[in-house]
Amino acid sequence: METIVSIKPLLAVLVSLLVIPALISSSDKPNARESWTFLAGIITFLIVLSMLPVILQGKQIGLTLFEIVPGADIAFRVDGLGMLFALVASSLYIITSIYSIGYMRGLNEHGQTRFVCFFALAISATIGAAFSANLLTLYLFYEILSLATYPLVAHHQDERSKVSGRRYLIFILGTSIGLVLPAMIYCYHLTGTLEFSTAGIFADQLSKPAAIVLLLMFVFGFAKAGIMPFHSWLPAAMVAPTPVSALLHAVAVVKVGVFSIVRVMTGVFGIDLLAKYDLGIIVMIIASTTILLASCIALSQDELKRRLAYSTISQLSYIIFGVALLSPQGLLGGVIHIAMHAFGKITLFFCAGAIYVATGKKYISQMGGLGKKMPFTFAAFFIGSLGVIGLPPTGGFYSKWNLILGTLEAQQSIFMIVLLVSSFLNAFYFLPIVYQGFFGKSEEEVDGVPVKIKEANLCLVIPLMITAVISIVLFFYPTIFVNLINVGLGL
Amino acid sequence: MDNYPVLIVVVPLIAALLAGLAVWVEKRLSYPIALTGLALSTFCAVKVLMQVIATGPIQYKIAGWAPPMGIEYRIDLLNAMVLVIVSGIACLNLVASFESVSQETHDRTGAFYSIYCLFVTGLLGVTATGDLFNLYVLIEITSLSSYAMVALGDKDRGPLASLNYVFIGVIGASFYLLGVGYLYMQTGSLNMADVSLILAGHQGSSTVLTGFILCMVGLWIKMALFPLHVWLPNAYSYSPVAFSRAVAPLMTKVMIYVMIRLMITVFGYDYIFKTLHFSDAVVVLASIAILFGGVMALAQKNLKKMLAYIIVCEIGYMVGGAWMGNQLGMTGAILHILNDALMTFAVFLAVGNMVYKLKNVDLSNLTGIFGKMPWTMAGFVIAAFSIIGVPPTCGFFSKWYLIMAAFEKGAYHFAAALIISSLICAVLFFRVFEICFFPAVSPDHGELGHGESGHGELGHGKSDAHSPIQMEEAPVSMLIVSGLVSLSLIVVGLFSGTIVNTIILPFLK
Amino acid sequence: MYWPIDLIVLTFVIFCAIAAITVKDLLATAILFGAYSFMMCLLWAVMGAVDVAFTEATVGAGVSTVFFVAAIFRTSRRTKD
Amino acid sequence: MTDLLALIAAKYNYWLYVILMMIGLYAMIAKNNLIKKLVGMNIFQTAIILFYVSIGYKRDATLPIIENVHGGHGSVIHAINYINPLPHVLMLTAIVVSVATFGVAMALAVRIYQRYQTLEEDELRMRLSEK
Amino acid sequence: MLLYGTGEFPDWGDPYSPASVHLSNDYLEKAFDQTQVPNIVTAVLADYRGFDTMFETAVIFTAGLACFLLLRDFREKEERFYRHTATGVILHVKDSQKVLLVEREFEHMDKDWVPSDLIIRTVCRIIIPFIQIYGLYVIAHGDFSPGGGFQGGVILGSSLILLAISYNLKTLMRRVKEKILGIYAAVGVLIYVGIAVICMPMGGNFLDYSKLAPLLPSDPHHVRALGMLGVEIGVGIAVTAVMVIIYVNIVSAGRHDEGL
Repeated sequence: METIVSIKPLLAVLVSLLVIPALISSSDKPNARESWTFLAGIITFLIVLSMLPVILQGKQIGLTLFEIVPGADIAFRVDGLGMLFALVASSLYIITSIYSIGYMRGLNEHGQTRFVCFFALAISATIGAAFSANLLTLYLFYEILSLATYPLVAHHQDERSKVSGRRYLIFILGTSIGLVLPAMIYCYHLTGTLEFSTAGIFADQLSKPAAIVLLLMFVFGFAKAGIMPFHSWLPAAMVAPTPVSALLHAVAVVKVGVFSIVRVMTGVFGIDLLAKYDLGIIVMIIASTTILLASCIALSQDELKRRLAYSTISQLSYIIFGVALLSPQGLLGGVIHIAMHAFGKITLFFCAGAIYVATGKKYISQMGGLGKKMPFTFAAFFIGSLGVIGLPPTGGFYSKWNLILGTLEAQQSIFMIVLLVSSFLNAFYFLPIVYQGFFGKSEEEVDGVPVKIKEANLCLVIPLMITAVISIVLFFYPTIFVNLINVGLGL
Repeated sequence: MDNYPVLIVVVPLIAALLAGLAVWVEKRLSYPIALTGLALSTFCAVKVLMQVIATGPIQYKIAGWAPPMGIEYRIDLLNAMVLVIVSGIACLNLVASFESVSQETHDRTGAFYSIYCLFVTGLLGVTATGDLFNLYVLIEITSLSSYAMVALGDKDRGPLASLNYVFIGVIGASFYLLGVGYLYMQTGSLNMADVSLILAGHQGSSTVLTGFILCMVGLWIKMALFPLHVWLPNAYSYSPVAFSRAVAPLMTKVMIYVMIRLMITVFGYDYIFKTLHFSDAVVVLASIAILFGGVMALAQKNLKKMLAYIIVCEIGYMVGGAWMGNQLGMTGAILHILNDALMTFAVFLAVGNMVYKLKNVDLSNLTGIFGKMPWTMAGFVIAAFSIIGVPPTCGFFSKWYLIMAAFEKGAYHFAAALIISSLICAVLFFRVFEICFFPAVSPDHGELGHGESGHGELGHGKSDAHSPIQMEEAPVSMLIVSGLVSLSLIVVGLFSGTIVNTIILPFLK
Repeated sequence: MYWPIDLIVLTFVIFCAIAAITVKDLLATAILFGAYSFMMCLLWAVMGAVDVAFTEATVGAGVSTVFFVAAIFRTSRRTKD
Repeated sequence: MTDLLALIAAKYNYWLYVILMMIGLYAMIAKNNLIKKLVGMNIFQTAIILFYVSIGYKRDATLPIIENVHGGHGSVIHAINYINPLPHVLMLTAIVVSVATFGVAMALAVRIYQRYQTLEEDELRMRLSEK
Repeated sequence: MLLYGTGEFPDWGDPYSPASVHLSNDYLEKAFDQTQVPNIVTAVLADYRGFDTMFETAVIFTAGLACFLLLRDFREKEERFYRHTATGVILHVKDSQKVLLVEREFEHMDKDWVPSDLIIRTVCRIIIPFIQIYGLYVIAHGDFSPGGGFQGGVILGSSLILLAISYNLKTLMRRVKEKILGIYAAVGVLIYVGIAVICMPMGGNFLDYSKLAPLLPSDPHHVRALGMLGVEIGVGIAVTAVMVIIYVNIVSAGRHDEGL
């Protein structure tokens, strides 16, 4: 698989980094600022897009920046997997930036400049993580992302955000320094390299117990993936403004965590090694417990965003689960779920934000009858929840379907049950909201009088419509992603 | 003109004397004199480094006597690097500390500059010299000047801290002197190279062993390795900022350099790691030092004290690395000399600016200064990340080497200590950030303080023009320096591979 | 060099040292300390280190004792041990 | 036993310097009064100086000052007849350093006394704690 | 442990112990021919290891500077005592602002003033010059007999201190201004460093006296001796000044007005 040296990956990372000075200098002219953000988003997306055909031809794009230690330098390499992730992230970045304009202005939050700056930083870190060629680079961007997200999580600067910001840091930094770093250095110590390769970097230095320990260190270490018991930062982080929760905590941050785990399993250990020591089963058990528990907890949450957060946790574990199946179908389903879930879940978050902006309501129990007020929002919410549950006609179905096939393929039919059960759970905690929204009675509503439509402002509604539509489209045309995954994992 | 090696040391000395004259003749002259002196010596140091990289070690016979009769300077890659670090940091610090000095030592600034130059002279001489006794004399110059400057700081605690420092410092220096005496007794020479030649003959001798232990203990006292660290926190936290900014990065690092120099050049690997068998014990000691420093730092209420304890913990890193007994460890230790000097300097610069504004840097006193002094905090945050060991700042990479070394040696306790300590540092600094980020009163001036924090290169006055509290930043000279140093942290981090390949590995070969 | 003299001087040195750190009056300490350094310098003279002895005589027995007295004049001669 | 005596006789002033050093160290650690500590410090240093001088000593040799200066340069000099000068040189420097340190320490003591009106460590600690 | 270390020492005074064989012989045998200085200690001190000595002087300078920094304060004392020279009436001025009209009839005096003893004064007046001459001799003659810049300097300094003790501090300070002392201290070291530095443009290494030959009106053999002499003088000046500075600052706690 030949590699083309090109500066594009670097550019993709730098664009949103370089826009930050512009943002700051135009901090007192909001429109200029937002247009800068928007521009950055577009350019990033275009650059990523421009690399797409090359990748689809099964080539790779590589770029080495600094040589730190032999075998572990700061380098980019774009392959199918990274491409997929970068594509999702950058495209959603544009949409979110529109959305956040509406949101932030709608609530006229303070410190918007800081907000957009760190948003841009986080995005560039995400892209960097997607394109990183070895574990060191991945770790680097992972850390930058964690640090850049802190001020976003603690945006409100009140007691609550302080507490949750602290928890966020303790979980993320603690695990990454305490578990990932030593694991990574130990790998380097054993093999002398950290380059990702589909064959894995361990020839045969690794005994089974050591492999288990390392794998667990990685899986738990990338706590952004929200594997239990390192999940509780995510609900806490929901105090952040909704765009943050939407893009970062449904797409960028958490997916970076998952993405890192996928990378490690496929690129560092390699499918064969995992299969040889059948480590997949361990990860699967962990993942499926997370799936079930998180879904159950989600049922009991009344605050909408927290419920979404818990569902996110369980959905993330689907991805890991899929990869852990180690069967082509499973891999396909898992990885593509990155994209599918991203679109579905971001729609849901957008809706939550829109409802909050329009009516100031956070709790599900208050949302009776809102559907009549805000039909578009709730329609989108419906579609999004379908996507997350995994029912046609949404992309979510595609990934779930592949996962189930994967379980059959790997003769793990017990776990199929897990999937089905959790899907039911998902249905249980999403559909009632929609039902209430459309058919339930809200307190201020009087019989007979038709409720007049009072949507949130356009900047909020349009993005969520778009994402909803996309997640439907993905049901019919998942091919691009499929191809990307196939070239990425050499399936 | 091949006199650069000695000029590095002599120019600051002359500057010190002239500044001392200026105290009596024309007070205002002493600052520029000192500044030019240090700048010149930095220039010489850089020249020497270039030359050494180009054409191998330089040997300079003072008074033209061939060693071992006379004293010689032997500059190889290692101490060329340290020379550049020391002179550069000293010079930058002088640039930064014009205001704060005149703020802290009112009517005797001239004398302060003079003694500061003497201090730097001592450090440079220690680094450059190739003669055991000359080393002792220069250590004494350094110590004397630092006693004086420590005492100048806090009106109440300063003198007391300084006097304790005197006692312990004298014990340390005397132990070193005694060790040199034992060596001299066995070898009859004082020149490092010569001694090491002769020592090759007396591996098992108890006298040499005693001398070795004495030298090491003396140096450990001077560098405040864990059980012998008691003097350091008070001495550093009660001294005037302009001085603690210089002493915190330089003093301990230079002592570590001396230790490495003795280990490699004088006694040699074989003696230490083959003949003697307590290197593991030292590594254990180092790990204890790391943990202890971290824990003590957690307990502190005052920012300067906290940093002082962090220095104790950093010393543990380097000693452990040096005694690991493998090339990786030594590489890590040497790289960490550079990185730690830089990052400690950066952090203390930031603290200096805070002190300049707030006088008292108890943690409780720092609420919401992200808004007031964004530049400063930008520098502070980057330095903090580097100390925690977040890539791509340089702290990460030396830690990387050290942990690698620990794995290779199988000294897992050391690796664990490193990891834990960086966790502790993370907790520490994020506690500080929290205090600084969350405003005490109005919820509206955390503004762009954190705005730069993630990426120091863009601090911006305009950035929080719309925040109600206008920023009250330290003087520009301080800001520029701290910005520069913080950037250098990242740059050095990214190029640490090159540094290792061009300077450290060739030296260790 | 006759070892009796040497021995006597040595004993004196140790005696002075111990006395200097045990007496309860700092002024006495100062004087004993001067005596101590003088004995020391005698010892060195015996060992043939004339320069060192000379220096010690001027410094140890002379100037530092004066500093000592001066400091005591400025502080107090009281001590607990 | 006899050989032990011989050992002691051969090295007695090395032993002496150790004893002195211990005295000094004891004073620096155990004494309560700062000035006493200073005295201990000086004893400590002189002990080391004594050690060096003893290194330099040679039996039946004379001072390191060349006689018959006017015997012209040709006159050969037998090192065996002269005491080793190098330790003396070092010790001159050491003495100077010690007196310098002593002076500074004294100045510090005066400063402390000005501030706290006492030189006893425990009292100082009391003052600090009550503030 | 130290005793354990002594275990393997060569016997005390053994002329063949490595310490006294390896290097010292070179010094002993070559020094005189190379430097024309019979006192080998001085030769080694000021020439072979002149670099050490330079820094040793720097240490002294540092000490003086340190004492100045630590103790000196320029504030006026609040309360002053004046004594009417004619009658001997002592009056006590509480605040420093007030100035006496007829300064010359009163003399500013110490709090614990005692009529000083005539004998001491006269004796000191007599012996101080001799002490000073002796100090100068020691400095100048360091090459041939024990002694040298440092010892001589100390002696000179102590003579001045003696002056202060026998009369009182103000007498000394009237004779020797603080400014002068400070300048001397610096200049003394500068002489040393200067001599050392001059050698470099003369084509030699740092401190290489032999290269000074063209500058000095004497046969090249004695150049080194002369160089050392110059150096010693520098040391002497510096040490003298610093000793006095330290003493004055300590005894008067930095006020320079009263004290022993």
